Amino acid sequence: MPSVKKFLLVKQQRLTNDVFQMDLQAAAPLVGYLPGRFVMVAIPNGLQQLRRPLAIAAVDEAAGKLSLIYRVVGQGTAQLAALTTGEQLSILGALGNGFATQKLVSGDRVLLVGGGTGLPPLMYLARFLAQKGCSVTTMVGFRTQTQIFGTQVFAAAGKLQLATDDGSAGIQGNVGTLLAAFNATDCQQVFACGPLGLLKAVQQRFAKQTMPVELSLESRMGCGMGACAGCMVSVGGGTLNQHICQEGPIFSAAEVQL
Amino acid sequence: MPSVKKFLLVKQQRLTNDVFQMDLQAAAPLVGYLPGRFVMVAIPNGLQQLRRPLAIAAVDEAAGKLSLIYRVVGQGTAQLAALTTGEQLSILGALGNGFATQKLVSGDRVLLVGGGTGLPPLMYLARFLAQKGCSVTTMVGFRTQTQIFGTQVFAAAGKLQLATDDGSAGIQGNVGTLLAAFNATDCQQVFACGPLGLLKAVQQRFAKQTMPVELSLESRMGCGMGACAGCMVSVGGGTLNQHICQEGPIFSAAEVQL
Amino acid sequence: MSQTSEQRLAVKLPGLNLKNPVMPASGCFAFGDNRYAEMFDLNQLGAIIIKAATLEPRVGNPMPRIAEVPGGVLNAVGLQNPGVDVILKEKLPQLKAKYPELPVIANVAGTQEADYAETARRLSDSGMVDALELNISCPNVKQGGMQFGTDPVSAQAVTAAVKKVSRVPVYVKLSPNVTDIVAIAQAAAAGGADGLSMINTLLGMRLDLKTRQPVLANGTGGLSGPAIKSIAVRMIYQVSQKVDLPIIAMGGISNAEDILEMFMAGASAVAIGTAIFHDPLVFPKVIADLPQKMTDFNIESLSGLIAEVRSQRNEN
Amino acid sequence: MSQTSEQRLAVKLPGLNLKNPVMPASGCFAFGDNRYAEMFDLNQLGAIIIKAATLEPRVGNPMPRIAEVPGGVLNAVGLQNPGVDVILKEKLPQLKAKYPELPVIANVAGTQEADYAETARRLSDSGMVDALELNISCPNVKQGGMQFGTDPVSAQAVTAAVKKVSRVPVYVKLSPNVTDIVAIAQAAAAGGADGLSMINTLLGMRLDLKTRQPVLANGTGGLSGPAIKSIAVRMIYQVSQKVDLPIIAMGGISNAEDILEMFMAGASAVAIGTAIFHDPLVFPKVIADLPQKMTDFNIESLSGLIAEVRSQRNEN
Ligand SMILES: Cc1cc2nc3c(=O)[nH]c(=O)nc-3n(C[C@H](O)[C@H](O)[C@H](O)COP(=O)(O)OP(=O)(O)OC[C@H]3O[C@@H](n4cnc5c(N)ncnc54)[C@H](O)[C@@H]3O)c2cc1C
Ligand SMILES: Cc1cc2nc3c(=O)[nH]c(=O)nc-3n(C[C@H](O)[C@H](O)[C@H](O)COP(=O)(O)OP(=O)(O)OC[C@H]3O[C@@H](n4cnc5c(N)ncnc54)[C@H](O)[C@@H]3O)c2cc1C
Ligand SMILES: Cc1cc2nc3c(=O)[nH]c(=O)nc-3n(C[C@H](O)[C@H](O)[C@H](O)COP(=O)(O)O)c2cc1C
Ligand SMILES: Cc1cc2nc3c(=O)[nH]c(=O)nc-3n(C[C@H](O)[C@H](O)[C@H](O)COP(=O)(O)O)c2cc1C
Ligand code: FES
Ligand code: FES
Repeated sequence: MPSVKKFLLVKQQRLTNDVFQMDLQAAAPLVGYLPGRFVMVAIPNGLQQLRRPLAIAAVDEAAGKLSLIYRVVGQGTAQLAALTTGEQLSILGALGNGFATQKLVSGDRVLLVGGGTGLPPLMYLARFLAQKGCSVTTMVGFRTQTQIFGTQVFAAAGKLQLATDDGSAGIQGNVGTLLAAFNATDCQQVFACGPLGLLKAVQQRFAKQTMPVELSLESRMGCGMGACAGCMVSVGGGTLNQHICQEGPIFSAAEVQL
Repeated sequence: MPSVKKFLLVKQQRLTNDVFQMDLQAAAPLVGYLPGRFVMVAIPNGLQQLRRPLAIAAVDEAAGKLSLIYRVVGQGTAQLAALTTGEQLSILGALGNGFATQKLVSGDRVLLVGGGTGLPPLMYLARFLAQKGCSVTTMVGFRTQTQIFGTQVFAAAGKLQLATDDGSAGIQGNVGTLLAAFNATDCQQVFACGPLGLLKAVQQRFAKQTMPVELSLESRMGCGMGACAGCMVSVGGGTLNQHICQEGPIFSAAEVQL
Repeated sequence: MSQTSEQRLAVKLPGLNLKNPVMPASGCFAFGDNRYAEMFDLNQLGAIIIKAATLEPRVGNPMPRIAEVPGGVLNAVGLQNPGVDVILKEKLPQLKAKYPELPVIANVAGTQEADYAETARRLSDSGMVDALELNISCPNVKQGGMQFGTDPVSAQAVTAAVKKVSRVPVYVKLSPNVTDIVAIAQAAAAGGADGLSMINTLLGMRLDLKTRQPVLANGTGGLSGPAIKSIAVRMIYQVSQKVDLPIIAMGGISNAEDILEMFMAGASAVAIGTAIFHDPLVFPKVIADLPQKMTDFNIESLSGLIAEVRSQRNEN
Repeated sequence: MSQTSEQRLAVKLPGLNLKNPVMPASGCFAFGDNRYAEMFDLNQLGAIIIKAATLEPRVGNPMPRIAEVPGGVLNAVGLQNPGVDVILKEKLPQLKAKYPELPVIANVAGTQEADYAETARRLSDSGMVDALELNISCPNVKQGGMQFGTDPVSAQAVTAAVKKVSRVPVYVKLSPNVTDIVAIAQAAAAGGADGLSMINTLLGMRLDLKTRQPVLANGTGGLSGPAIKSIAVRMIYQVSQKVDLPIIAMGGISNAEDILEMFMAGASAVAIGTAIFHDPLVFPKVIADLPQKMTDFNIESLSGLIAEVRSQRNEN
């Protein structure tokens, strides 16, 4: 059941030039904050009518702690970045279906593929799966070295494969380069989150494989609650028949039309 | 010349249930902040398009210090009251003509008449005239004792005549009661600020007297700069021919049509 | 106050005997089958207005469908819905099963008079809806929708066609994108409308500076939210002066004061859309706030306020 | 970029050779005789649009004339002005004396065709104005004003009447309170307009919950500010697709991005009204910000952007 709660901003941290992390504290434990699910954050200013969807980057449900990692791209995220410790945020969550991790068991090999602001949910997922005992390989691509964030988390959770467009860190190339070199035969499940191009590359790369491949989608959202039909996507041959906010944001690569 | 400046909120103080005082600090000295003039305060929130007109309640021009006293009556003033020390305000000032005090000299007897949120400019004026050596009598009316603010200033500056509707402080009655009892023969100038009823009572009371009687008017304002024609008043037989924000807010009781 | 809290909030409109005047606006609450329904009991609502129904299923407009502008939201959903038959077979029975007492208003859209009438007939025959809201004001579809709502002749004709077949009262939902809202309201009245619903969204647009193209795939979208409230108040005020029909008011309502302002403008009930996106608990909140706000402004009951406002309007 | 900063901002419209496209909107800057002029040098402006002129002096509407709504402002000033003769004898000479190089657009209003024409004739004969802005869109006067702007026949007629007597180009200022903005724009074009100016304010209203009466003495008022920007963008986009005339855009502009959005919608110049009330230095600020923002969005020059946007519009 989603709920709307006040969270206290306990830490605001700049990870790169335009990526920030907010550590937040709720007054009570959190329930249902699973990897791949998201929250809708109200911009604390009368002008913005819509909440902003942000993935759960880290959570300690029992302690009521939540971390969000966001890139400043427009007016809403700019205002979030301007908040200082001690301010309060109204957050609606947790929403969406989350990654299907139920069938994974210790020892399973999984691949995570991410880029840009697709990384935050994968950071949570990597930690979550590592704790389950899965063997986690993560492929991440950045434009250049100064844009890197989150890689310690992936390295700590398993194997990290890093690419930068300019070769300033990791191999020169992008996630596509890494995917081409990947041996898919011994991998139980794939999870991807990032720009449309990345999702398409993942969908294509594993089109002939049989393991589940899960893609986390983005959309402009009105409600985040399945009420406004603002976020539809075509799944399983239907046309705009599912809500990214409700049946998603995670869809099977075999089913979803990108 | 008006200017728009950032002021730091150094103190926010509750004077009565719904009246607050903000002490503000500018980075540079202030110029032209004379008694009866006002400022336009931007509400630090994207939703409010209009600045709020507030009278100068106290100022130390050289030190860049400004005090505003305001009643919470709507959304804008409610937001001002919610600000805490250390926040910044954008203030446009000083605006308007101010009280005509040029001809007053030490020893002159003056009467100040005020009520409600008309008191802040009179508090500044009382101090200003006392410093000039004038003999200052102030009449103020409140509904009841708990609403009283500013009276120490008037008492310190000269003589205070206080009325409350319920008699809980001063005499029972209102400013009209005090005005009726006032001996106008030996008074060089009268200044009034308050609700329309009070201004009308003052205008009427001194209609046959010859000393200057100055009334401070209020109006909803768009610009405060003589640009939008949002604040017109009829003066000297004309119809809506003067701007309260520019030729006012102080008008001669003999000339202005209330 | 001498009246009970329930009596103070109750309002009565054709076909609608409401314990309070507050309902979700069409398109902002699906068919009640959304996650807000997990957060509060929909039985608290005065009624529910469901998403537009059309004769055939509609997939709506391509993505993106939502954009933000200062003080408001642009949407170009385009009447996506599973079609009246699925609504009758699945959506409405589910809603009625969960909330048997909750009054339901079905929003009806179409591309021509005959669709409107047939959709309306099926809905009203079902026994599952208490009233119809005739959507002649959707700005997000190429055909039908707003075109009926911007021409008095068509507005009257489609209203009459629907009235002929409907067993339940018909509220005509007006578009604000017109020169003369009173003329359209009068046309709806002439067509036999039992009430009016106003306003739908204003046609707006936002461009993306990077692509130099509209943010919405559809190009234009409907503007809703606080930005349009003063326009809604004006139109409701104007219409209530000339047309005797009760009005369900919407457009930028986000708190109890806004609701009272709509009643003072001439409304008999209200709907809230966009505000729920910001505040998921806006419905229980405004319903709880209303009695105190009414006391603050010396309003004993909403039905009394309606009568007072209407009696003061000079019919001329 | 290969162009100088001046070349990048310069725009050319009939009668107006502007070093930048930014001007104060009519009614929000008086005749330049306001205190903003003490805070920055008006020579920085692309041009100035002065307050409406009518044949006879007008006292305007009673107070209060200004109210605030979310994201916008309602005004019901009602075209208060000292009349065209005083404007010609005092206001314009003062303005020209202080800023001899500043292009001036005079806003012309009236109650009937003959007034409009006579006021326009006197202004254009004076040699003190570079263009006229024909205000057929003021929502705050009982007669004239908006009524000309909501009916294509009247719009064309009054435009033609003014064009016949004017020695300077005529920009017709359109009202957004219409069903079909393109029809009115086409009517203005048919009447011989040299350009369009859009949009004027939307008709709105706010009620005082204590008195239950409108906040504005006039009842209704014109809505301006950020709340109306998406409506302005939509209308400018629609009109620029069908009508070849250059457009001076206004409605909710408050920063350099908003200006670029208007150009992408089809504008050739812009005016700012309400935003100055919040930010007295908005004019020097946006003019200073424009070059960097243009670079950010790969715009070499505004004249190039205008040409590009216009060439992409399918004339159909
Ligand atoms: C399920 C989900 C999870 C997300 N998780 C993250 C995350 O963890 N970190 C992160 O940095 N970003 C994430 N995003 C993207 C993030 O929501 C947008 O970057 C953000 O909303 C932009 O807001 P703004 O006000 O700065 O931009 P503006 O452009 O001013 O926003 C205007 C409107 O468009 C919407 N919008 C703009 N860009 C996007 C976008 N890319 N996706 C969705 N809506 C958008 C905004 O929500 C808002 O309603 C996620 C999106 C979704 C759908
Ligand atoms: C020259 C001048 C000096 C003033 N000095 C003081 C002062 O020192 N202390 C004080 O408490 N009040 C003063 N006022 C009144 C003060 O401006 C209003 O109480 C305040 O603007 C209300 O704002 P709000 O947002 O709380 O109310 P809202 O009702 O939300 O405001 C909506 C709009 O109406 C305007 N408005 C509402 N009430 C008034 C009013 N009475 N006068 C003018 N505009 C109004 C607001 O400025 C705003 O534009 C003064 C007014 C003027 C004209
Ligand atoms: C996302 C969205 C979808 C809508 N869909 C419909 C619809 O299907 N039928 C309809 O009559 N109105 C529809 N509307 C308009 C609303 O019912 C309402 O008239 C309008 O949004 C103004 O109210 P608000 O400002 O409270 O949102 C929709 C509005 C939004 C924001
Ligand atoms: C206080 C005020 C007075 C106005 N007076 C006039 C006027 O005299 N003539 C006119 O054509 N438009 C007038 N307008 C409309 C503006 O010129 C402009 O079209 C409108 O406000 C939209 O721009 P904005 O959102 O930047 O304010 C006035 C607007 C305001 C706010
Ligand atoms: S965002 Fe509203 S239905 Fe998904
Ligand atoms: S408030 Fe604008 S002219 Fe006085």
